[in-house]
Amino acid sequence: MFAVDLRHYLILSAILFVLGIIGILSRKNSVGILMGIELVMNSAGINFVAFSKYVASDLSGQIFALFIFLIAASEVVVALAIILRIYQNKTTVNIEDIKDLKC
Amino acid sequence: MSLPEFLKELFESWPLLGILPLWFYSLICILGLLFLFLFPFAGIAVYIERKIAGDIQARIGPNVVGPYGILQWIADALKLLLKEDIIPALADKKLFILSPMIIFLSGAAAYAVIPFAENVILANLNIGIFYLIAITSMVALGLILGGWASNNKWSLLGGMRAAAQIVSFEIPVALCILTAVLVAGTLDMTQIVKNQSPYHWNIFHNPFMFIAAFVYYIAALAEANRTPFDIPEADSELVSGYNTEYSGMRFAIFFLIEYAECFVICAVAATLFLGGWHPPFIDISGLALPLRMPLQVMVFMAKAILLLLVMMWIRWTLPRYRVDQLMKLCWEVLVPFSFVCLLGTAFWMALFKGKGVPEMIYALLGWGS
Amino acid sequence: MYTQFATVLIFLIIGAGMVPLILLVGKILRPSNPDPKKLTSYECGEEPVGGSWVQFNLRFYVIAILFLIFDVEVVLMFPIGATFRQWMISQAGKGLLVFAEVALFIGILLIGFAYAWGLRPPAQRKNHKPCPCLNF
Amino acid sequence: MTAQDFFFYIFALITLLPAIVCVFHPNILYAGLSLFGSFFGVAGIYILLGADFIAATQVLIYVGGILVLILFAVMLSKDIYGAKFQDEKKKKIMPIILGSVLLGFLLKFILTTPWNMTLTDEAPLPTTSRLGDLLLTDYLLPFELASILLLAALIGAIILARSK
Repeated sequence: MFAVDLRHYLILSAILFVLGIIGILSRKNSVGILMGIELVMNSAGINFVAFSKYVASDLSGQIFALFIFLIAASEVVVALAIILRIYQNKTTVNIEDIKDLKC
Repeated sequence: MSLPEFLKELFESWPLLGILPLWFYSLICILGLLFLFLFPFAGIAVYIERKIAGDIQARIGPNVVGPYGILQWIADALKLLLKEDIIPALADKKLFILSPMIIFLSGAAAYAVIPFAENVILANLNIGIFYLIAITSMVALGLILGGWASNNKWSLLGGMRAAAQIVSFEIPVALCILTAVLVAGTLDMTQIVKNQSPYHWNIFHNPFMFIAAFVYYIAALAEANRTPFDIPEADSELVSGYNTEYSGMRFAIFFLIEYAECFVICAVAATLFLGGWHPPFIDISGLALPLRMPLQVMVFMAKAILLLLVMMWIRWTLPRYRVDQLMKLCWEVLVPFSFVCLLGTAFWMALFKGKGVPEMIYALLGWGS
Repeated sequence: MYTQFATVLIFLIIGAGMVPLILLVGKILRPSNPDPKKLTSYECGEEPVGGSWVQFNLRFYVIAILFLIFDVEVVLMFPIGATFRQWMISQAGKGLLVFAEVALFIGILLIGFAYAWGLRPPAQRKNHKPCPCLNF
Repeated sequence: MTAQDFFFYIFALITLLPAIVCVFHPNILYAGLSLFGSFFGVAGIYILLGADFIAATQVLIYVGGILVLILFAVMLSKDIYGAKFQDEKKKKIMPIILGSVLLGFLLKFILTTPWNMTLTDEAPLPTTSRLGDLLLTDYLLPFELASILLLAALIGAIILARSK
């Protein structure tokens, strides 16, 4: 049971993924939601690298992890720009108050 | 081979020391590096800096404690140790304590990959120089926390400015290191130095590398918040910026890390551009190991300390930059220059199939060294 | 590989443990008589005015954006930097092709950098020339 | 119970405990800070998986870049009159239930499907130069598209963030 193999890494990333989802659903502050998204991205990264080591022993998994960093960085940059732009107009980052589009 | 492995092999045959595990040797090496090299070096560097400052300003530096003031730094350390350590009431206690830890960690952990000599490197990582960039990028985090936690308008603005400065000067540093890696071909620090030789230093490999060395030195100077780029601690404006509220031993840690980081910059510059432990035009690789390694350490330290003296010389001669001049310098001068050097080096390597100017000259002259 | 990273791990643990150790030594040796006057935040002697969580504009944020984008670019370039020399020395013929790939990657990002550089705030285009993309 | 397994459990704890703090802590600044610990745990996991370059990238991009950005955003978006960071109490029961149901499904799939694992125990080889070869040959198109994505993100973010 203790010998660590692929399943242990998958369980770890599954827990991290679920924590990220809970973070996204339970946060009212939009920057907090972004932190939840980062946790989800990290869990996907762990999965890719774990598969790269245990299943296909070439490095394609690690290349995908590299591209996950790329996507996570550009996503955070744009998302935070939007959040700060909203903050400038409505001085709040609370997602409950940002419902102008709602009819 | 890293220092702990070298020591383990050395003491393998000894009766008592033979059974010690490898991590014990690395523990000893780390403690030795911290207590025998990092702390005394920071103290001596402070003393040398104050002596040089005195000399440049035509006055005598500290000369009261001990002959010629040599023990001045011990007196300073004790004074800071005995000073009261105030945590402001409104300050955020947890962050106030956490921020020096992060800064100290990122400053000290960079020493793990500095190649002092052939086998004298603490951790012979295959991603040596990239690990160093990753670890030193954590300082910005510590500064923001330090500025934010001490609940003081000056330290907050100082922390923000320092983080913005460090963050923006990290791009030229990373690009210039990338240029050096293009030429060196590996990320492993000892391998980078081994690829160079007494007759072929990376700085002369091609003209773009020559420019990249200077761009690296300037950008790294700014990243360590050294004058003429020390806006955050500008005494006149921001009352020493983010470490306004820190006093006593906590302030000493910020002080210690500034000098530790300065040495890391000089050591990396010496390794990447000035041929690590290879003396200029003198081939010492023929000597026996016990004689060759101390010599190599001396050569490496000579180069690093020479660069450090230049850094101190710059500090006491050049005036300070304004914030927008500083950002303009970074984003309008250093980053374009480092991009040009990167593309230029890549083109040079593609054109001459990786050979540098020295090799071509030696080929012309028929030395073939 | 694991032994080297074990040394790095020990270094990180000792580094993290060193600061509390130094502060503990300091706490034992030094006097500690906190009085309210000392604990107010330092404002060159005057009474501290208002909280310090002052709000400031976005110019620091634009710097952080530029940093993160170019940081990712540098990260993608490092593996290529590590093998560039092998490519140049071994397949002599394809050297320029590899250089073209790298130049394309960097060139596209230089367009973004040129955009960030050419960003003049409309109001002060003529006289005061702040650093354009960061309009300090 | 080799050293690797021992370190796996340590790094798993270093990853999960701060992640739990980040999800449930009312103060947004401490939540951001606990991400710092969780990213280091993930970097340790990458090292255990033999991906040394990815671990250093994780520290460089997440801790040195994204976390700095998040902390900037947290500090910039604070209410003006010195109000603390209190996140209003939003009842967290529903997300936790949903999360545990999702976790149950995931664990069932993980434990039941027969993974054809190749358990190799020789020391992992350095990966940086092999990554570079792959990027230049097999994954050239994604590599070139990456710069276009970065360009789009850069210009989009600057247009949004540049205060008129």
